[in-house]
Amino acid sequence: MDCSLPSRGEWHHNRPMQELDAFRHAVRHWLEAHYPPALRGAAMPIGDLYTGGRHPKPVHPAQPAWCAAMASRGWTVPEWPAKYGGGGLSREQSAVLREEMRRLGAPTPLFSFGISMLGPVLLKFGSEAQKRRFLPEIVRGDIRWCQGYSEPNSGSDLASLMTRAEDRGDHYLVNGQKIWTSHGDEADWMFCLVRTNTSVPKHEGISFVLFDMRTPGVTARPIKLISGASPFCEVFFENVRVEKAHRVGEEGQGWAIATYLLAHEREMISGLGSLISGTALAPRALKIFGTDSDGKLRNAGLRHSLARFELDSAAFRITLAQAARTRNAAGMGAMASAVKYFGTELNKRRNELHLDIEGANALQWDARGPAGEAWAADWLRSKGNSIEGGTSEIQLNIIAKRVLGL
Amino acid sequence: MDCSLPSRGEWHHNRPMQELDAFRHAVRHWLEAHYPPALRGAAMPIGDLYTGGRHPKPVHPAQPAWCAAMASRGWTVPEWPAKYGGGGLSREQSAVLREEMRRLGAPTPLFSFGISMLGPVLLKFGSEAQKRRFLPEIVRGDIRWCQGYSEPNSGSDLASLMTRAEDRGDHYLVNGQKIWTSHGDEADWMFCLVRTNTSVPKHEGISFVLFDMRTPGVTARPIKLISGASPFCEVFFENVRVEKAHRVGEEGQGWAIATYLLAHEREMISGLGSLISGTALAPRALKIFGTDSDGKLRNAGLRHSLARFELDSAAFRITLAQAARTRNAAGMGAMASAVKYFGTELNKRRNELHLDIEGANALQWDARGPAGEAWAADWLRSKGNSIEGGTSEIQLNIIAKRVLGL
Amino acid sequence: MPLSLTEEQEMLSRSAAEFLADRASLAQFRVWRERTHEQAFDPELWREIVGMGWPGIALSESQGGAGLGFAGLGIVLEQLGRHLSVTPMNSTVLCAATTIQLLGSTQEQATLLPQIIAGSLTLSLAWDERAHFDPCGVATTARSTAGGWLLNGCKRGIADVSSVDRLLVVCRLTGEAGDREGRGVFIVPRSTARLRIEATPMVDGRNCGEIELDGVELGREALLGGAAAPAAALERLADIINAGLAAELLGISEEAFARTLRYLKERSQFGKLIGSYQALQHRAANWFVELQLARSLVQEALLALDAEPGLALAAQGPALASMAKAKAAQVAELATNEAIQMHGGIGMTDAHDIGLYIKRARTLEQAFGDQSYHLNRLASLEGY
Amino acid sequence: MPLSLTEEQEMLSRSAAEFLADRASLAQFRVWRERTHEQAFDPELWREIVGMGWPGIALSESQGGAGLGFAGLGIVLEQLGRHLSVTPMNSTVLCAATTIQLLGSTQEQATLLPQIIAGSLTLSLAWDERAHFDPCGVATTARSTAGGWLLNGCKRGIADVSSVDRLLVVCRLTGEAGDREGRGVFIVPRSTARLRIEATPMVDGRNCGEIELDGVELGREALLGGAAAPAAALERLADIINAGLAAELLGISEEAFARTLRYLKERSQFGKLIGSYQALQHRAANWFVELQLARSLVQEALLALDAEPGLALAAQGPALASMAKAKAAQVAELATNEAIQMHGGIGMTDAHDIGLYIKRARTLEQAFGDQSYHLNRLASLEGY
Repeated sequence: MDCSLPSRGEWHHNRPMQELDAFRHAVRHWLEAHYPPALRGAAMPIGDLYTGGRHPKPVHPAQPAWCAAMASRGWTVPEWPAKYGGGGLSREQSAVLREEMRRLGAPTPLFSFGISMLGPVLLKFGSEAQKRRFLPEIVRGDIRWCQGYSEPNSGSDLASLMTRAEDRGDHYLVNGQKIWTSHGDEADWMFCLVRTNTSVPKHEGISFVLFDMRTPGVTARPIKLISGASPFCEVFFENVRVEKAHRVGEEGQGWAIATYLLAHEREMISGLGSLISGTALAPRALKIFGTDSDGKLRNAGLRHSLARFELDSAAFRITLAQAARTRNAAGMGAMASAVKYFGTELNKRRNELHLDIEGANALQWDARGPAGEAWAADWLRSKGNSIEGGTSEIQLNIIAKRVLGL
Repeated sequence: MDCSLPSRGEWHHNRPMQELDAFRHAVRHWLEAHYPPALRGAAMPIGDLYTGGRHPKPVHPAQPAWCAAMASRGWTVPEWPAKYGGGGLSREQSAVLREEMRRLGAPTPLFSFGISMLGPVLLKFGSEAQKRRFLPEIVRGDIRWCQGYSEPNSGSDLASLMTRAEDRGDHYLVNGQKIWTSHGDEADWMFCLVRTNTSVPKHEGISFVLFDMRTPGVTARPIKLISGASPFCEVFFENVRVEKAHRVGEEGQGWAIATYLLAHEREMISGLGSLISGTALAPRALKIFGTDSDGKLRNAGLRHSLARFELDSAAFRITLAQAARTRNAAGMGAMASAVKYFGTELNKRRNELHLDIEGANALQWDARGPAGEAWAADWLRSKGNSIEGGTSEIQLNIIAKRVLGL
Repeated sequence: MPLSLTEEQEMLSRSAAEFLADRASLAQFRVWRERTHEQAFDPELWREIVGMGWPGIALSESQGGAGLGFAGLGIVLEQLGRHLSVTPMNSTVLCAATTIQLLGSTQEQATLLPQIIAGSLTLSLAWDERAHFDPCGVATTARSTAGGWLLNGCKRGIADVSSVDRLLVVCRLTGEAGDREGRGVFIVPRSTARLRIEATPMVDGRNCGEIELDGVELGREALLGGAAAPAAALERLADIINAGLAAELLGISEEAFARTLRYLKERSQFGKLIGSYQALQHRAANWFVELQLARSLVQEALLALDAEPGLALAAQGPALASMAKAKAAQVAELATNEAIQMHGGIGMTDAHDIGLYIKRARTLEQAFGDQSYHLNRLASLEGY
Repeated sequence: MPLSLTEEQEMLSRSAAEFLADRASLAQFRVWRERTHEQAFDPELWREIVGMGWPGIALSESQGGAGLGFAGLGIVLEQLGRHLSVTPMNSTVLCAATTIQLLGSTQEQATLLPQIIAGSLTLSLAWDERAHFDPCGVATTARSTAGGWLLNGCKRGIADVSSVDRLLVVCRLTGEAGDREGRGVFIVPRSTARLRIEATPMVDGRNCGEIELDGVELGREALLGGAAAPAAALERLADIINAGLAAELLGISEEAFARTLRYLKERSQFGKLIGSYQALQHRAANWFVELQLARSLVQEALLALDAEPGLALAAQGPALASMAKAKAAQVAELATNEAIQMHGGIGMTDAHDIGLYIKRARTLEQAFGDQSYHLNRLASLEGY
């Protein structure tokens, strides 16, 4: 047994970055030239990011120009191949770009399911024709995509989906219904799981298809949530014609594609960091309860809960950062479920704690926080975090089975 | 629909007790004459109660006399039939006796598995000969009984027990092993579940037998717990001869008897009230942390946890009292599991809270509280509460299945 | 297992449940919440409730009531919680009638209580001034003038404010905000000059608003009981209100549980009923146990508040009231969160009823002190 | 997934694990705990550890150490936690060497640290005087006399007190108990006159005792650094110790988890492995997640304490140290309780190893501040 101590070596995880300095310099220069002055200093919560599409609704007027500038260099998707419009950057260069954007406070120029979900699928499973057609549109944000996965009787048990795609030679005829389609009423195209074969086990009869939401027979109906907002839709299909050329991968390969996407959760994970954002709690608590003669928050029970929450938030942020550093390593799948589970539960806790602080004021239907946050609506919306994108129960199942081997 | 209000009537649950007054008077008189002065005012934790047996070890010298006096009237088991030595009291009279004992601070004169477990079984399933032989011994505390149920591979899944009882005509030959036998090294006789038939489903091949612990082939070996104490034994059987006359009920009826006993949990439930006793927490906390200028406990987080604990303790005590009032009603089985589950979890919480208060002092192996409590040992022992007598998991299963119908 | 101990109580519970299921169900709530900005409750429904004698349920027979005590009132409030019924039982009966009962002179009681019982008078109690309950933190002043009283200040969190006939306003007669002594309760008709009333729509679909008293002039008789209210009477008032709110919270938790349990037996995923999954079974079983505990405390608190003053149980009233409210609120939080989570996506939709309970639960918790407030009070009552 | 970020750290972790499994396993602990009254640790084992260079692991190369920082020391402490190994790494290295490093003069460091590295000197830090950590609550006095110092007072909770060569005693030079300033650390050999040492057996099978200083006379050189210790240096000392204890707690939680996970895959009830029951699966999965979170905080705290003073990460050291200790203690409570519960009856027996972890976990939590202490400190550091 070798019990000697290791030499100092590369003990800390800071990697030498000298070779990237030239790149960093160029990026910084370009960003300073192209990042619109109008966007500087504006708070940009995740819901205000630019989503593109045929009928874009920018929250800030300068967003489309910022997106177009970044897209012209492929930097809306820095690591995608240049031949499909991507930035063609290495992982290290991409990290430099993100760092430089953060330095300027520049938000993501384009936030879309096309980038985070469909793109990776097309890159891996798409035909060359599909890549050439759809990827550049995604890079530029011309087309806004939505996801047709869940159905009323297939939530956690997604593979039991029943939307039928009947073979009609060169096309399918699709009938059925999807639910929980994010922004289904605003999206331009859908990537969708459909059942192309009912005579094989449920996981094997599913295919992954793409179609325009304007295709006759497609109807999207917004679902009103308890928070009052309608971010999701039910989408109905009545004899919808889908070209076979728009099927990604082989017939019956849909489940493998969906599973691949779930594992390719990098974007989702970095998105989770924003989950636990919102009204900063301690300053509000101090404002409302004041301090005692020792300078301690006057509500002692709340002080204790706040400290516990802060500690868990810090643990969560650090875990996320570490996960991002090791994102391509083997343990990543486990971390995705762990992070999804804990982050969403933490955000629910954050919102309940916020209610404890604001009291009845946060229960006014129209209550607004100092930065314009919709207090009651945000609290109610948070309850869905541990349901959408795989319930907490499903995440715990995944951890137990795939990570712990139970 | 009748929507009128009910008349005042018997709105509260206090029952008129006039008819019991004469009985109460006589009881009070007798108790004052016979309750030993030496026992008055002595604290009597559950572990110090008199347990009888061939070689009794009274903690207080006056205990045997107190037991004998009560047994002479059958009041060690007030509601058992007089012809087997019991008190022959009605439920109301029995309640009066308990109240009068409580008024004097008189402890239970005899605490035994004979009373709480075997007696009810014999009364329901025993032959007349068995009743006449064993019940009076139990009433007087002549014989101390232990329970042979669990086996190393049959804990929660009790019905999978493997201790074999081979049919040898007028007797069985028993081979196997029991575990978690409370005071198996001090008890005189055992009531025991054995497998008399291996060719039928597991629940159907079990019988309920009685034998003397001095029978050749019986060996009891104490199990040392993490708390340092050894309240349980492993008991080994090597060709132990058990008379068929000492089988209770029919061959194969053992599981039904065991189940009956689990449902007959009245004593167990009232015993649970003592679960959450021990060092009073708030006075200790005040002594150790002191108060601030507002008179509040200086450790605010602890203050909050204490209040939550007190609230749950009160809820538990009230629930127990209500359960005792409705003990023969239908809902009782559910309450037994609910009360066992919550009471044991609560006691674990109580002990952790106590550690938080005493700090490192309670972690000295020999630490003693003001009333002689063994702090560290009690804390460690509490961890077993939610395991013995049916784990918390089993109680939750029972509630889910039998009460909630899941 | 509803909040009842005797056959009579069970009968009351059953008849209340039947009436509300028929006349004040969730479907009716959904219709009502669209209109609630203008009117706090449906006067037709209220007339029927008055016809059943509910406003006098806790009052003694000599006061024209049914003599069923707060235990009786609690049973009805629990059912109002289960059905999310919108009525002024909370504002007018639990809060206002109790205030009059505790603080009013014999004369005032004889005048006002029969009007409440007859349904001809609705009231609401205006106590809070900030986002959190602070019973002594009354800064609204009542100054004695030649002709009577002059009131200045703001009040908020006033239930049913858009519809009640009069307001009972807690004011400061002497001392300053934070003092236990020196508070008095004034009866202020809604049409009073210099009284501004503003209703705020709340998440629970009710309105619960603010008033501003900008030099409101009242006659000498406007002060309930003719003098400052004894601090102990105001504490008892808050205790009774909190025990009542705890009963309504309990009803919410029980209904959320019953509906979720039903859903667990209906909904399948992966080819099995979701209620057959052990992880959900254990959570449901724990929830059931917590419900029992909350019920025990609510029941005991109501009995203690009904108990004769000399009895040991009565002395525990304050601690039990805070325990009941804190526990009922904690269990309601558990219940309403678990209800949505176990329903999954459908539980997040406005169209499904299960999402309505969480909204009402939190407004009830916040009224007259949340968990944190009552745990703090409990610790103080117990001397630590 | 052990507490390591780089390949070198993983190598250190692996080699420490291998060594301890061979030389300081639970079986060896069981033998040792019977004798621990007299001697706090096995000198033979300690010699071997010294041979591997662990006492100097956190010290810089210029001080004769390995220069692996507190992150390196944490990796070893984590493994000591996993194996419940009894060594003076905690008393002599984590506490005492760090004290000397932070407070000692160049001369003292040059004299004492090499002795520690060489294994010829063991020490323990005597700071606490009551049952709970209270860093400023030092009442033990050191009065300056003609020839040196006169010490009076009592100290408790001193690790390995029955065996160490010298004690580092925190005394009050000026002011009174509770003051941040005016504390100094004295080096007191165990053979000093008027020093009474009493070892107390603890639940974790170690000893951890008290000393009484009844007019102990020391030379002028006995005061470490020759002056009162800066309050900030004492705070940093406690931070480092707490981060180290958190690493040991993490090791306990991880080992309890690993063993329980194994048991879930071995033990059957009702014809199925108990690990196939979903309720236990979900609890195990949640436990796994909590372990990850604790690991993140412990790792970050150690990195922050190693960071160059000017860096942003270094400024977060105090908050991270308290977060790491509080979280590690909370997770260890979860882990050790769940470990026993999931093992069932066998987990309650002294013969089974799983019951040993809970005992060590609680003594580590209590040393230098429990969860409550560190949450309170965190809130104060964050200004609320």
